[in-house]
Amino acid sequence: MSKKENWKAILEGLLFAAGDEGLTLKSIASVFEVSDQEASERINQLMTELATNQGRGLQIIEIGGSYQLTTKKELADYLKKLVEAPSSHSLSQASLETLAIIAYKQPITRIEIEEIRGVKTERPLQTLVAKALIKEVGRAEGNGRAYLYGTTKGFLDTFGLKSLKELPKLPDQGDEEFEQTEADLFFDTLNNV
Amino acid sequence: MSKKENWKAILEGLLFAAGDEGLTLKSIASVFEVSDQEASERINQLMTELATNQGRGLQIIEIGGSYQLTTKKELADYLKKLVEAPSSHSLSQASLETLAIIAYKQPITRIEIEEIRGVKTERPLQTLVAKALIKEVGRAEGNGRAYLYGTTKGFLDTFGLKSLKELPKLPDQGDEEFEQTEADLFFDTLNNV
Amino acid sequence: MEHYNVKINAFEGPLDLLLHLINRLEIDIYDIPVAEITEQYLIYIHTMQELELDIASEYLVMAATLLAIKSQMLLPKHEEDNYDEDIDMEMEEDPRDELVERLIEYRRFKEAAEDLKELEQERSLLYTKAPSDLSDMAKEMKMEKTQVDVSLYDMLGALQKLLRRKKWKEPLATKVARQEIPIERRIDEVIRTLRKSNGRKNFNDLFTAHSREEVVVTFLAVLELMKRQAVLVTQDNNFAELYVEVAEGK
Repeated sequence: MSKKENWKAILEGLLFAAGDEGLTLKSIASVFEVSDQEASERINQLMTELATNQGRGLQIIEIGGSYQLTTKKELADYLKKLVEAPSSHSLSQASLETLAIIAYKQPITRIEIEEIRGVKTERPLQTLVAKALIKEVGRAEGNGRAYLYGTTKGFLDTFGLKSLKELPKLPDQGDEEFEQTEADLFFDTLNNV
Repeated sequence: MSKKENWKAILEGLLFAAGDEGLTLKSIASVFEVSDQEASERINQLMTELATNQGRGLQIIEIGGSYQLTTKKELADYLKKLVEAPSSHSLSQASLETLAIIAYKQPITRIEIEEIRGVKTERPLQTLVAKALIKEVGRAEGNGRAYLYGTTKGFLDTFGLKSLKELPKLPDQGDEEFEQTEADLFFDTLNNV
Repeated sequence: MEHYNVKINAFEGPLDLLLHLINRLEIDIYDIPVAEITEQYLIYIHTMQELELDIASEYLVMAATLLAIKSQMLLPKHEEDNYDEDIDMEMEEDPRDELVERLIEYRRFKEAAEDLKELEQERSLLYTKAPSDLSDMAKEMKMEKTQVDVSLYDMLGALQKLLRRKKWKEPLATKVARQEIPIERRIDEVIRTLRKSNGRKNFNDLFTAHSREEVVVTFLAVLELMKRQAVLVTQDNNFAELYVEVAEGK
């Protein structure tokens, strides 16, 4: 096969072989001996083609800077018939809350997380580390030098995120906040009369 | 997706998810709710299409009555390049998986590791032994007297562990479930007060 | 006690419990009637105590906090100050402020956790495959003992990937999978299987199916057969193989 003409076929094969380990732009570029820029254009072109072609059951997703082939979500119903659900259960509420705080406030210490949740959080932290969703990313300044936690690439993979920038926007302080400010403004004005 | 119109996409997804296990005619027939004869015609049609389409890097092969998706032979050179391409880790995912299983389940035989991973594991074992992360620690009882593998001191050094006890505890789902039940019981009781 | 007809999941702590009460009582979070919410909160705590459940200390700390706020609210406002109205108006702190702030902050992350849960569910609809074994392709890989540049997290990550990968089940039991397998049917099958091999079979060999359900039902079937004394289970010594035999005359 020629690298030039059949790059789509080659790229498909590479992605297939890489499986859920995924392919980085760098490795794609190195196999094709092209620039990262060119590699990125190719993968994006194939990504679009697969996504729009109704006759194809596979798609490419980008996770934390690497690309992997997965089945399209419309196929889930058919696949469920043949494939057992993964053995690891989904996360408990405590773990999800802890993870949400870490995701949005990283790097963050255990104490800071506990202040927000209002409860001890050792267990969820252990679970999340063991599930490779978070890791220690350093030590806080100051006394105690507590561990700081941050999310991992496994976190991005579990939630299907390209990068942390793709996290859903953190809900506002509350809908009523606007009213509140308006009210404050009103009273401020009143006070200055 | 409709079973009738998009059967090719669905079949592709099924084959992909089946991986090395392959897909039997019976499974295909039952997912599509068609006869074995019809299932056979479909898989053969897709097989021919993939084989003749130069833009595709995958093919369907039949082994012992089951069908699997593999990369086309012509891609071998590129896959070789991929294997040799510098990866971000000095250990492949296969090696890391194998190492994790040994770390948590030692002493363990190759066969047992392969049962967990679902794939051949000779090569990762060789790599790990060569890198002095694991070693043979004895022989299993029973027929075959297979080698048992365990981690080395080098393993502890590499991961900055004082002892194996410092390995993060894997989440014990049993515990979490228990807590849940107790709490539910509490609130159920509360609801009936 | 009034109707707790909502099926409540376990609370994640005192803040979670308070949010629940605020929702249930349809209270404005910015203007919490402290007396009412404290009373409700204490009802929960007392019930927990009556049920002799371990109450995390955080719940008790919060109870104390609520009581403190309640009493502060009851105090007449700045009795003796020679007040400078403008400043006082603004400086005046509502004793509830800190709690409200914490509740709102906590609520944001509780909602964010919901978002994550949805993302997780969506992601779980996508199926992946294990990396292909390309080891034959590799030249003699650097087998020397080089410094390995991986972290514990890389290893845990690989393990989680392995665990997350969906397990292929074959042969499939499409629609049957969700159905319960009747024990009686399995009992007949076990007897038939035993008869086919001269009435005696290795216990493990009775478990031919892959699905957890079938394993459980088979196990229950054997237990039931033992109870009915339709089969004998024998073992030569500890840890030896178990054999299941059709009982004489059955």
